[in-house]
Amino acid sequence: MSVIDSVIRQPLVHGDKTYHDVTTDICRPLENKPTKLWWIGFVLSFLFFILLVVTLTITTAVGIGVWHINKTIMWGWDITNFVFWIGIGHAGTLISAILLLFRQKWRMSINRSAEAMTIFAVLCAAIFPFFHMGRIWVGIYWVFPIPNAFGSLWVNFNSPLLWDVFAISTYFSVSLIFWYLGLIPDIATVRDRTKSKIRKYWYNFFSMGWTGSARTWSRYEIASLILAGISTPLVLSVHSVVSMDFATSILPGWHTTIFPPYFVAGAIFSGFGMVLTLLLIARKVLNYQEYITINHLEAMAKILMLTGTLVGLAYITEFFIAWYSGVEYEQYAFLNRAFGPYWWAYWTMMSCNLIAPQVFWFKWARTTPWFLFMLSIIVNVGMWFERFVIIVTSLHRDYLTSSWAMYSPSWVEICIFFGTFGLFFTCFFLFCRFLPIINMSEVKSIIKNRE
Amino acid sequence: MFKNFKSSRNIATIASIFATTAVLRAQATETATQNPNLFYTDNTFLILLFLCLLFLIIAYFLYRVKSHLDNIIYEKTTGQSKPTYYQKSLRPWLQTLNPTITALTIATILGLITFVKAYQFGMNEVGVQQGYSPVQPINYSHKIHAGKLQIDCKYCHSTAEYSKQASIPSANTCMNCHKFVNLRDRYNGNVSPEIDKIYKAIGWDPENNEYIKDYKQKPIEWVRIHNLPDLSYFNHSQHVKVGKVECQTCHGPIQEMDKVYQFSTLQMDWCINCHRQKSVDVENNKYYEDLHKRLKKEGKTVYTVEQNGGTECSKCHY
Amino acid sequence: MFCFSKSIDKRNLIYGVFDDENKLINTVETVREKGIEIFDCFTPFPVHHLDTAMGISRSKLSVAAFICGATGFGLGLLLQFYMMVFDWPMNIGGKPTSFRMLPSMVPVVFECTILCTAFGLAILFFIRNKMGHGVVPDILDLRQTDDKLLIAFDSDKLTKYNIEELNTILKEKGALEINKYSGKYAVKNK
Amino acid sequence: MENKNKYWKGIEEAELHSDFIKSKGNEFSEALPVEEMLSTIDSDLSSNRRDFLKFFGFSVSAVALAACNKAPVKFAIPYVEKPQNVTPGNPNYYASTCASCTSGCGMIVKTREGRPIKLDGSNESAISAGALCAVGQAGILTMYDINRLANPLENGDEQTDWAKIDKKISSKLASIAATFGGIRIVTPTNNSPSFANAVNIFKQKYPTTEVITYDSISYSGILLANEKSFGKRVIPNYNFDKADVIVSFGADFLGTWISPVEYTKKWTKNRNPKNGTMSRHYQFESILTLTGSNADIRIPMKESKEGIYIISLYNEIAKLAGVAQLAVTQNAELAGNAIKNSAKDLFAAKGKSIVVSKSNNPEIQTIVNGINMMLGNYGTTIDIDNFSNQSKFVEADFEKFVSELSSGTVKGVIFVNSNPVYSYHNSSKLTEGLKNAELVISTSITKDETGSLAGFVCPDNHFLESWGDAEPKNGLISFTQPTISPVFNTRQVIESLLTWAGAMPENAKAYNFVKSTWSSLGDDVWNKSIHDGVLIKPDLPATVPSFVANLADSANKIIFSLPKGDETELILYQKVGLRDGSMANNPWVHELPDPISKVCYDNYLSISKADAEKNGFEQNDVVNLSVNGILINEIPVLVQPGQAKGTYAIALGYGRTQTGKVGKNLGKNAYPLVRTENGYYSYNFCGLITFEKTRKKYSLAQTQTHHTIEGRDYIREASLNQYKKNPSVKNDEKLNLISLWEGFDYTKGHKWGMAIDLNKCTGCGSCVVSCHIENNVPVVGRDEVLLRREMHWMRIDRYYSFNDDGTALTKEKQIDKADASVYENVSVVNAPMMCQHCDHAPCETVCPVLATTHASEGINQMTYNRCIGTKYCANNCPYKVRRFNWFKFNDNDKFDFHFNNELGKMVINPDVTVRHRGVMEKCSLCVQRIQAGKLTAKRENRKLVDGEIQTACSAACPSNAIVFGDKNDPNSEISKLFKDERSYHMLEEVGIRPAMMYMTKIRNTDTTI
Repeated sequence: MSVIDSVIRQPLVHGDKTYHDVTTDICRPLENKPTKLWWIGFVLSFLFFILLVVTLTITTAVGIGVWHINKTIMWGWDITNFVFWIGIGHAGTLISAILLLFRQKWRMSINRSAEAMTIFAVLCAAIFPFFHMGRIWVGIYWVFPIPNAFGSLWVNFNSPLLWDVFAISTYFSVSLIFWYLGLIPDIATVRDRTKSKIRKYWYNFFSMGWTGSARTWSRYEIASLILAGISTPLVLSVHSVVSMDFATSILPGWHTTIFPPYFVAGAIFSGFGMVLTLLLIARKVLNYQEYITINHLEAMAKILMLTGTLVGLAYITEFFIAWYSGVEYEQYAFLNRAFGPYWWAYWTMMSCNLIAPQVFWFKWARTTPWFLFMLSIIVNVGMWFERFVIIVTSLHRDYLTSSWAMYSPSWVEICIFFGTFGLFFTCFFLFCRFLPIINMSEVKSIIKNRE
Repeated sequence: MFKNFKSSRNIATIASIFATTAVLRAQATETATQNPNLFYTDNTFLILLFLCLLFLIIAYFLYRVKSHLDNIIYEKTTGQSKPTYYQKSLRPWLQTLNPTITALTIATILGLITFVKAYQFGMNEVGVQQGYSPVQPINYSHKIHAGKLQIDCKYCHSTAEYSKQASIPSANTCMNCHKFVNLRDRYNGNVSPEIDKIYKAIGWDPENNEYIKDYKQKPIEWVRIHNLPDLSYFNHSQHVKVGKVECQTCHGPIQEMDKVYQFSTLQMDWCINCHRQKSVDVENNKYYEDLHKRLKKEGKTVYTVEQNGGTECSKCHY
Repeated sequence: MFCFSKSIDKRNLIYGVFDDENKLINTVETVREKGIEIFDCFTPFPVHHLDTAMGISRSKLSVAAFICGATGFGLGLLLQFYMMVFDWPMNIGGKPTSFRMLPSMVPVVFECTILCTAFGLAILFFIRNKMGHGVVPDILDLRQTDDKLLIAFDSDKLTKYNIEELNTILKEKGALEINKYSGKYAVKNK
Repeated sequence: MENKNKYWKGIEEAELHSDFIKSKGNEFSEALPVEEMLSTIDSDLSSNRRDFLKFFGFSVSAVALAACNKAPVKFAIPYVEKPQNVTPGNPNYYASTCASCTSGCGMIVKTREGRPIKLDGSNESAISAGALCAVGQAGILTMYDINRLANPLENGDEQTDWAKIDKKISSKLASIAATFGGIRIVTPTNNSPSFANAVNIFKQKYPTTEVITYDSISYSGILLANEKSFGKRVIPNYNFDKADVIVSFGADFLGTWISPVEYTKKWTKNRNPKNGTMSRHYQFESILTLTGSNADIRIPMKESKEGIYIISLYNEIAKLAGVAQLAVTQNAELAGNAIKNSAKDLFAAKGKSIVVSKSNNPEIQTIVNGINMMLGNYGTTIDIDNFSNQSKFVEADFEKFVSELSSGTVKGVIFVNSNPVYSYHNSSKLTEGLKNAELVISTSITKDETGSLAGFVCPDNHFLESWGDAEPKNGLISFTQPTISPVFNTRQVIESLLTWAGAMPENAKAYNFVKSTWSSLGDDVWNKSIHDGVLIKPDLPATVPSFVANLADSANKIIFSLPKGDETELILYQKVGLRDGSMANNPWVHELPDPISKVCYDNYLSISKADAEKNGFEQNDVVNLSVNGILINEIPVLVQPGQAKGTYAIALGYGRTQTGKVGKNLGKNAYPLVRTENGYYSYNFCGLITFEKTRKKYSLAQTQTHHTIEGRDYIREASLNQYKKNPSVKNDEKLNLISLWEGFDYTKGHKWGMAIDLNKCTGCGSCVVSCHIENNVPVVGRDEVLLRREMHWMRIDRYYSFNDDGTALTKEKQIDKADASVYENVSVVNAPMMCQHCDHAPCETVCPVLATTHASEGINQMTYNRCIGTKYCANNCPYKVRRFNWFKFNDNDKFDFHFNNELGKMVINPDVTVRHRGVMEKCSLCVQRIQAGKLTAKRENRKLVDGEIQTACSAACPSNAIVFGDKNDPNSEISKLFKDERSYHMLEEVGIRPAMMYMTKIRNTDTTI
């Protein structure tokens, strides 16, 4: 019954770490004073966060008119950013849930930060559907089926936007539970190491009395497994539902049955891109090379290549189907994407998402951190453009040529977008400071490299 | 919320609005000066609140000083620091609690309260003026006119049958009777002060029983009680003439009201529920001729307003 | 009603400290063969097969989760049917207002199912483990959440012979230390 | 005065007051002298309904807290003495006459609680025949213009009162008359018998008085040509309805020429392919006009060549008729076979054809008369006996007046609602001349350029506040009655003139005076005439006049003055929205996109593609223009398809320097470019035109930036021949529409629908403005239009297709590749577009909060108060007809049009909610009118009659292109139209089942493109 050392596999954690080494390494950023680099990063992102608050206030106080969306293109950067962030928010739960189901142990060093990223990204994403509403002050509760004095006027369950409300709130809360459940043993570890009373109090508060009892662990494993089991279809469903915002509409370029799988693939792609960006920084800055090894990076690069190619396949399929359908509106919509006034967005998307990841066929590309970092940024840019292309280029030229129009963002829209990065990184910096960004208990279980 | 509307403060506010309007200035100023509560403005309330806070803070400081001194004495006498109330009795009790159950219970209670409050908010929203009964420029009693004297509602509210508004009667409608009725017998030979307000508005000389020539007439500014928001369209003739709804259905026992108040909530579910229950009289209106034939064929007898599309949004909102 | 003072007992525990999960599992198996009742094991990370070695039966959480999910599914369906079909059916773009609108109910039903499962599971998990915010844990040894694996025995339930036997077994199996813990311990894991 | 503990449901509810007329005078800005208004009660009127005091009537007033989110205490103020015929909540309708231009359309004024809120065409008047143009309808806002003069002015800006000013003016007039100094009353074409009467009384007192007619736009060519040809200086009555072939040389008779509503009505009567009455319309023109865009065959022509074209046409017809031709010394370039073809067609339709020309050259018009004479059109399509009085302006009189001013013989000038200082081409001469005058009076209702030079400004009443009459056609008297008592301290011109003439105050009252003018009618006829708005005398029998002009002489003169080379030329034209610029302060006409260029708010240099390429101009480039030494600086360029090569065009009416805040300094004034040629004003210039391209760019606010249909078939057109062969041409392919579900039952009750005939729609924009007014649509201004955020619920899509040797080019790529000359051969389709009220509406499905749902009567309902503004519905609308309230457009000083002041708000329709920011809005199919119509029928215990309910657009349409009705009524007009072979649903293939149908456009051309 005992656990056997593997003779085939490479160890997942390098540097012959003991259990205690793992604890000290991972708790180091929490227990030491924050570095200068942390402060700079934090203050910078907090400034951007303030920018977000200011611009959102302007939008709500003056009206959506401060954005430059118009009668033809009623969704612009707002929903582009929403889908972009939601897409990024897919990697975390996906890594922990699907890879857990597949018993992929290499996930263990990265899943914590990936999940945190998910939660922060969904937070950023949720800003947009709320603030793009003209009357947020009523919209924020009218979208929920609450009994009311309007003769009990309910909500429209036919609307994909309502599905979004349900999907995103579910995804956010389930991801939070999943993340928190994983955090409990590690919080307990930090609790038992800390001397400070205040810290002890709070870590104690959040550790919920964790002792590491074998019985608890046994239930914990089962709970994790079930949560992973339900999170997997949830992850797939969320972006499918988001894609239905477009797929169930009648707009040429949106009205596409391929959207749900295509969006999910895109979400995984962009999510992994973002995880890679963050981990490459964290690995360097926090000196975690031995936990987040080149093997991790390589595995992620492979996924990037796979999903990037899948997304590319979807792009080409769309074109084929548009041609094959024989619908002139459909055909025009796609030709217009590639050769219309927004051609630059389309080709940016194509080169970033389909062509760029093909370099991962080479091992050098997969194993060179600086190159990976560059590629991960390119993937993020490419995926933002994908959403822009889908939303804006479909809207700007649809059925009646009389209402064809162009769109460019106002400064408020641009500031909101960069502001959400502020929110995202503010959260992430706080997370790095107060919670272990690598799952200690799981890493400890794999450092002995056992089957 | 609006149930407080009757509070004197509001009356004072209304009165002060009157005071600024040119109409009925004299009467209104009288009301305002007679009402001692006019002094009690919103600012007074704030000042009182501030004073209360100030006293509380002073009291707290005094208490801290006292307990500090007590502590010193205790330490001097026993050599130990005095256990606080928390240490002495609160903590042992707290420790007996199961944190999870406690937390869950508190969360449940809070959740329930929030839910109930949210439900109440949802069901009432704000701005429901049910029971709103402001002071009117003339102490007109529906109880006397509609109840005791049995004047038909539509005698005064004459446009209810053919217009959107039921309309408040113009002063010359009042004069139809009050040329002759001035209750001198009850006021020692003087005209009743309330009736005199009509005379002042329209320019009637009760002494000579004639209209004053070139009199600058002033309308009577009644305070509107039923304030349906402008986003909903309500037409009296639709309900009174076509739907044959009694005035009392919505306005309540108006013939028993000395002072009119808002009887119904005027909320949307109130409208909707009535539309769901009331049926359309398709038989006696030629407008519905085709429909009536069809319903007869289908063997239907009841045809509610809802079935006629009466709960569709654009029936009221446009 | 929130008082569980009865379950807070003073306990005298003996525990062995290990630094390798294989040694711990070996110990557990040996001890159980001897018929000595193990109070509990404490590990900083999940040790596979430890639960089977200790003879802990599989938790019924999965069944509970299924029930939660089924409830969510039902609620989701009921919610939509009530609102869209029974209470106030409306003509929305010519879409049906009968059971035929089922396809458009799928996403929300699905999300409700997941939501209820996840919340139900998490709540039940915490309740079952008697975990909660602010619960003061009964830590035998601060290292138990860091790098050491503990096997604990309730010395009140052991005979003297058993204690001696235990000492030998633990030492034999590679325990770094054998310590005693005496203090309050909430009965949690029974 | 806030009630701190009273809350309202939301800020918008407190602000969504549609009846927010304040009850207190001091609520108005100081410029509104309510107290005076209250005191001027016309007690002699039989009813008091027009009284301003009464208009407060029952209106609900939010007294103190209009802009506060606390619930205001609302007052309900009943009438003291209720006027008999005003029922609060019900509209009243009065017949009157529109005076926004000189056409004299009869109109119906809709008032609510004593304030006019909507103008519609009157069925009684032969001119409007139930419709009113965009400008006429917008005229109502001119009355509620906050920039109107509130008091008479003295010495520029001093506000004074009537008694003082009358005294001063009377004494001055007397002293002028005493010294035999000339007094001139300058008025735009005035065909009012009472006015003439008043002037006569004035003349008796001041015998040196003369009336000078001055219009900004001259039609004197026709007047003088008719004088020359027939001895009658009149504009004839053009019966386009009787013409089977119409040839127009530049005359934009559907858009701006003389009496567009009347001509549109008549023109469309003969555009009906179904019963074979389908005229053929040739248009020779240089700029693409509204009429040209509706012509069957449009031939681009340089305007300077018009004379030679017309002579050629004469000769071609003469050839066919076997009559002597005119000698032509210069060979004409004949635009292919167009002249020959049109001559053939004209001759074939002898007596049932018509030739008109825009030219202001009497010689050219004489030839046109000769052609019509030769074709025997007089007495049939052209009626010179029942002539029109809509323009009487002859330049010579006014030129004489200007020189008299300069020479100092004229001492007193009264400008009656005319503004020559702005619109006279030699404005500086006039300005100098006015300095010689001792007395200058202006009666314009806002302070305009002329008014600012006048010593006294005696503001006239707006025509909705006036009594009056007009005789736009000989024998058709149209009456004006006030529908509100004067908003400001203004006085009708008639009253002013009579007062200055020393008439008794009682006689000087406009009502009494107008009535006394018509005292011969007797009370019964008078009352009926006022009720109907018109008094119709029987038409004289149309005779064929004898033609006396010397055609050869005219032809020689024309040929003599032809430009020698192929020089570029400049054309000045009127825009359909703004016309001559007198309504420059009316935001509605600015917001109405030009029917052709779709530009709002500006004028521009319109050039052809070929010229743009030649000069290196692009759209929105800014150029400095010099025409014969007159400079127009920084005017933006618009590349206009259809414009003849070598021609440049600028619209008149812009560049006002003295008007309200809306119209001030908008665009460039092109009037200085008007040229006098042989005594008449010429609106084209051929000669030295130089351009200087600046580096600046100026974006023109266009509501449509893509102009072709890209080969899509949602716009269908066919030639008449094709139609005759197969009436359902282009609609043959019937789609097999399947649904996954059983549909809803729409068979009980009503099912509303609309049929829009693309063949009839001229694109005039009347429906757009009508909808704008009826539904309280906000005006958003140029900046927002530039951002593509105009709020029009109803728009008219204008599509170009280009004819390249018989193949139609509609795709962007083909057109880009094609030669620039293809841009000249343009055909145009106008498609009114509003919410199609789809039964399977894609917008409804996607709204998360049920703010838009479907009614059992087939209306796609938009519930503003439920909307949370996700804008998803608008994205999912294939027609892009949903409009979003980007800002709070009412009570917002950023949108300083009419929604942000109390006076402007009086025009708001109280039956329609004013929308708050953040909500979606769209065409509601005028549900307020449907509900009102149904209710009336129910109340009167009767069935609904077809045509009883009209939407704002269908009521306004001068060409009857929009028909609204109940599809469930088998006998309704719409049921018949829906069965017509030409009817099709736009974008039917999307499967959304629209409730509207469009009808294929049929062009009466030999070939189709």
